[in-house]
Amino acid sequence: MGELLDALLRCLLVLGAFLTLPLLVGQMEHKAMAHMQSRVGPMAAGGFHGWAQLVADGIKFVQKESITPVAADRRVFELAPAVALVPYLVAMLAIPLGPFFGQGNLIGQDLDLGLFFVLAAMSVGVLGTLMGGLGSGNKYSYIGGMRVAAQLMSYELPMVLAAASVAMAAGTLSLIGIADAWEPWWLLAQLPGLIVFFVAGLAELQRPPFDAPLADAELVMGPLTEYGGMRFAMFLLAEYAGIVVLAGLTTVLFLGGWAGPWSDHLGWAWTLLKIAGVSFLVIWARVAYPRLREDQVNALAWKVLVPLALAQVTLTTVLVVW
Amino acid sequence: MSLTELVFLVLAVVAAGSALLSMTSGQLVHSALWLVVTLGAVAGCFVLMTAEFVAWVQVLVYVGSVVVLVIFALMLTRQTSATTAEVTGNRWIAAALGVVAAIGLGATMVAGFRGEDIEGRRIGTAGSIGQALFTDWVLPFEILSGVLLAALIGAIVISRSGSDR
Amino acid sequence: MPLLYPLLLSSALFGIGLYGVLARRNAVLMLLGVELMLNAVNLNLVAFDAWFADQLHTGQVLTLFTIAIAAAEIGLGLAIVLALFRALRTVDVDGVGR
Amino acid sequence: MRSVLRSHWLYVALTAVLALVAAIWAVPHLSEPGWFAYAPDPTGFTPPLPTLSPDLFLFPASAQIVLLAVGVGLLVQIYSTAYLGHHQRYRSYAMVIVLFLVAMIAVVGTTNLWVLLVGWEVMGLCSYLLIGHEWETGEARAGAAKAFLVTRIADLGLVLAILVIGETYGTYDLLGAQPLDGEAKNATAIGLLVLVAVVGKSAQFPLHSWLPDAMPGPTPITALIHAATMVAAGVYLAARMLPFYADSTVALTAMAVIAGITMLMGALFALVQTDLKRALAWSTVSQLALMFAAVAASDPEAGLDHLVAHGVFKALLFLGCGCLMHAVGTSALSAMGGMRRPMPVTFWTMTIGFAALAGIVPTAGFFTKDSVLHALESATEGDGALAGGTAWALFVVALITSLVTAAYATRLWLKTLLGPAPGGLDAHEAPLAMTGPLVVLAVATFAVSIGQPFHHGIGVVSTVIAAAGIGLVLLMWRRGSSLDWAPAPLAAELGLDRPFSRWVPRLTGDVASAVVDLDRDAVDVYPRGGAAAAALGTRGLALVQSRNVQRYATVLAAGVVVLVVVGVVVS
Repeated sequence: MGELLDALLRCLLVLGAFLTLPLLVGQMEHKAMAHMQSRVGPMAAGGFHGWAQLVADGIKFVQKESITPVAADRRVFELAPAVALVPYLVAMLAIPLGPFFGQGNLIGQDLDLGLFFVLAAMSVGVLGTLMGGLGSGNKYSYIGGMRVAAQLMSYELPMVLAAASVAMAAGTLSLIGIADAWEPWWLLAQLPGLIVFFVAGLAELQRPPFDAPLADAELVMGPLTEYGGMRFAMFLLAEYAGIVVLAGLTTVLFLGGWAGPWSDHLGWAWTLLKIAGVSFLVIWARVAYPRLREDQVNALAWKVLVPLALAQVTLTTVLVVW
Repeated sequence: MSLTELVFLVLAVVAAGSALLSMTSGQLVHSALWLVVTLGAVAGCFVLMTAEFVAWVQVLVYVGSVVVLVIFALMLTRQTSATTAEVTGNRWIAAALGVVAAIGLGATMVAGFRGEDIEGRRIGTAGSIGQALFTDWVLPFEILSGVLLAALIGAIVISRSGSDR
Repeated sequence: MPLLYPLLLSSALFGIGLYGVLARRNAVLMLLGVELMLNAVNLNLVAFDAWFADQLHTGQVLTLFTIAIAAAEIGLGLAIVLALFRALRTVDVDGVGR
Repeated sequence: MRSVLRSHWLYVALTAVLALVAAIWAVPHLSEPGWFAYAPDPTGFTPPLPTLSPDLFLFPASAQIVLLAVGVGLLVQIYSTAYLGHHQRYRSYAMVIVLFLVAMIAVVGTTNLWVLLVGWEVMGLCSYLLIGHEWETGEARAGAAKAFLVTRIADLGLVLAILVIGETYGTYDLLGAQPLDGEAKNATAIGLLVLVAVVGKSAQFPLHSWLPDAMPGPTPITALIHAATMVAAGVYLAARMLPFYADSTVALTAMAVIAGITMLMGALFALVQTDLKRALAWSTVSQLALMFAAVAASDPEAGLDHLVAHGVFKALLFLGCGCLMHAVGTSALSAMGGMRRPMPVTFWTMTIGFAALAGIVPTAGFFTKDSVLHALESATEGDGALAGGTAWALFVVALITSLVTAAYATRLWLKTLLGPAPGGLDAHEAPLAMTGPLVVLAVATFAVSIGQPFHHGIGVVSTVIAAAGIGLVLLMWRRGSSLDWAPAPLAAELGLDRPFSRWVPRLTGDVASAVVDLDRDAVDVYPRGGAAAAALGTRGLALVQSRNVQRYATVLAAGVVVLVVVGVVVS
């Protein structure tokens, strides 16, 4: 009975994190972007610096009518947001937050193959955007969908390779194991892997500057063109959840997770802090860099990231064997 | 009937049904998406059969790469005139052959392995699989890398020769 | 769990995949049929691996090999299909013959 | 170099060299004793296979013939420079004459039967080429083809004769195959085959009709080939081969019958012709038959003597005819007459020629015909292979032929050289290159008679007969007859040409169309059926080869299923 309760509690906790963390990231994006662009951003909703802006947005989305275009492939169209969202929820299950006041590791489910699990879940998640592009019955969406597919195929490889490098160094695929095995000098040894992983993750999430598939100026949001209301909100949520998952993975794999002072008790806080920092980097990248052209996207993947990742794997191999 | 068996049967029905839908669906994209369901269900079966590592590899490679690749190919080769049927004229022969093959194989299996049970004594973890892979199976592994390289070069050559024209 | 369950599922998948390979007009769908058949084989391998519980994990390792080869096969196959499409503007298998 | 090649005299010189060599070789043999006077070498090596070594051997008679051939050939070559020098294909014409002479020498001089056959065939080829020299006219083409085809029948006889001789005597050498002590073997077979050969070559009944039809050839060629040499080669062969079949009554009787029929028929046809060349051609046929009569009477020497004499005066007549044609432009009798004044040389030489043809003392024609008649008269005693009755009949026919010969010779003489000249005719003498040979031949007509035997009784009889013939015609001429009599059957040459001109072509055509039909409807069934079967099979295979991968895969899968089922059932 205690076990079942434990599992239920963990699930609830993950669900709570899933519902709150992306909102926090979204709010941070609003405010950070605004200040970077010398404006104040949302101020009205909720009073203090517009803290309830995203809640208000959510209420607005819920109120909106969900429209399905006539030309759309109805089932695919309607299923796409869920396919985009759910895998990140599942992925979050396996991402550890670290020791919680000496009460053991705060994690949904510790898996022997945690890294694989998360990567697999993320790779399923991108299918959602693809389905949106295919099912909308809109040529902008179609082109956007094709760009998504090309981008996913290109960036999956360097991302997995970079993750594999860390797994090799740690000698395990368990995320907790990797974070435990982390040592500070990995920051230097795994730096190329860190960069590759982060950049490839950005591309997988189609975050700027890799948002050529969405490209609101030319493709009118690409696969998301026809979506409105709650379904669009789910896509948005999936995007921010994706940022959280990416930031969490980056933290656990490359930044030592809960490594820090008093980590036995405050490990979870360290992890959250690092996740916030990485998320801020993601937002910063959006503001700082212009959108890459489609050919630049693929060139970056195949000509820079893949060789870099392979070099990282080689280096790690040498280090591990030595 | 244990919980594992029940889940397995459900997954099996899902896998077979979605496979059938995938192969008979009139819309190409639906076929690919039904295939995703089939592959996912098969991955679930793998998990139930103590092959966790294989399961996640299946999801990662098939769902993450192969299906995306297939969908990409489908999008690239979308035909403007959809006048032709999606199945050929010999569909009934094909169906008969498929049924015969399935029944024949099934009958063979039933004849040969009735009453056997999977006990799940050895879990296929990353460690055990890796141990096997890089000790006893290292030579096939290396050969496979050669095969993959050949396939990679072949795919590049075929694509290039097409685009040069 | 009875060994027959995965084996029968594998038979069914193989039959369905065979039908797809033989009956689908679109070359990409033919490749999907092949993938389905390969998956049937994988299912068998994994099932027998679990049944034998042998030290080498023969079935699971072979399954990994199969998956790798399947990925190579689909990559090459799609390259051919795309070349075909570029040349003939069709991926109908029986349209190619005409 | 081109101008030299173009020069007519180059070919004359070539022929002269050939003639000189032949003469140096042949003249010493003239005085050698005997006819076939040689001893076969019993130890002689006989090769198992036919050889083509030209073992040359001459005896007096063949030496005569060689000299006749090269002499007439040289004269014809000279004559042709004027007569045909303008012709654009003169070069090939002249070279063919040279080739012909070489072949003739080969036939006469060799003892190897296969070399003889080759020479014989080459002569036939030359004859074909020269008859068809004016191949622009259909007449020449038809005549050439006819001559070629008819003489091929004869050649078949010769080939078979050679094979029979080779099989019988174990050698293909004339000397080695000479029957010893008169023990001739297979005499009748050899004799009849040789008869076939010479009948075709020498235009005897029933293969006679090609010779008159060969007249479209250039007149000098007619003189050379179709009067003096080639057709004479048939007589020569018959005489040369006589030892092989001298014992065969059948062969000799057949030859006698053919000779009898031919000589009278040829003379009668010659009597009614309205064309000088054609008349002379029939005359040749008749005279050749006379020579065969001598051979049949087992006196080949007389036949060959007459051959030489006839060669000389008939060449003279034909060349003279050429001069007349040169003057009048045609060989029709109606266009000629009154030639004495405008063409004196031609007139006098041709008169000598006609006299020789009619058999008047002292021309060579008289003496040699005298010898032939003597031989026939001797044969009537019946001590040879020829039966006495047959010899009698032949003798009588020969006498009648003499009468008719004298008559037609006179007629031709009167019609062509005397009589009124047709209006508008501006005849003039031929150039020296043409009249020269005439004079030489006219002299030779007398010269050949030197040393010829003379038989009193027969000589008187034949002179009387000839005089009767001449007188008869002269009488009618005096009475104002135009001498143009032509009973219908004779004018139509008894329709003897019909088998060749009508039946054979029609039969050949019918057979050919039958063969074509057979080939198309019966033989072609197999290839066509094969093709249809292959097409059917191909179509079936094409169904399988649908270029549809899935159909292949389906067949493959079905095959696997069948194999598995069979395997299960069997096991």
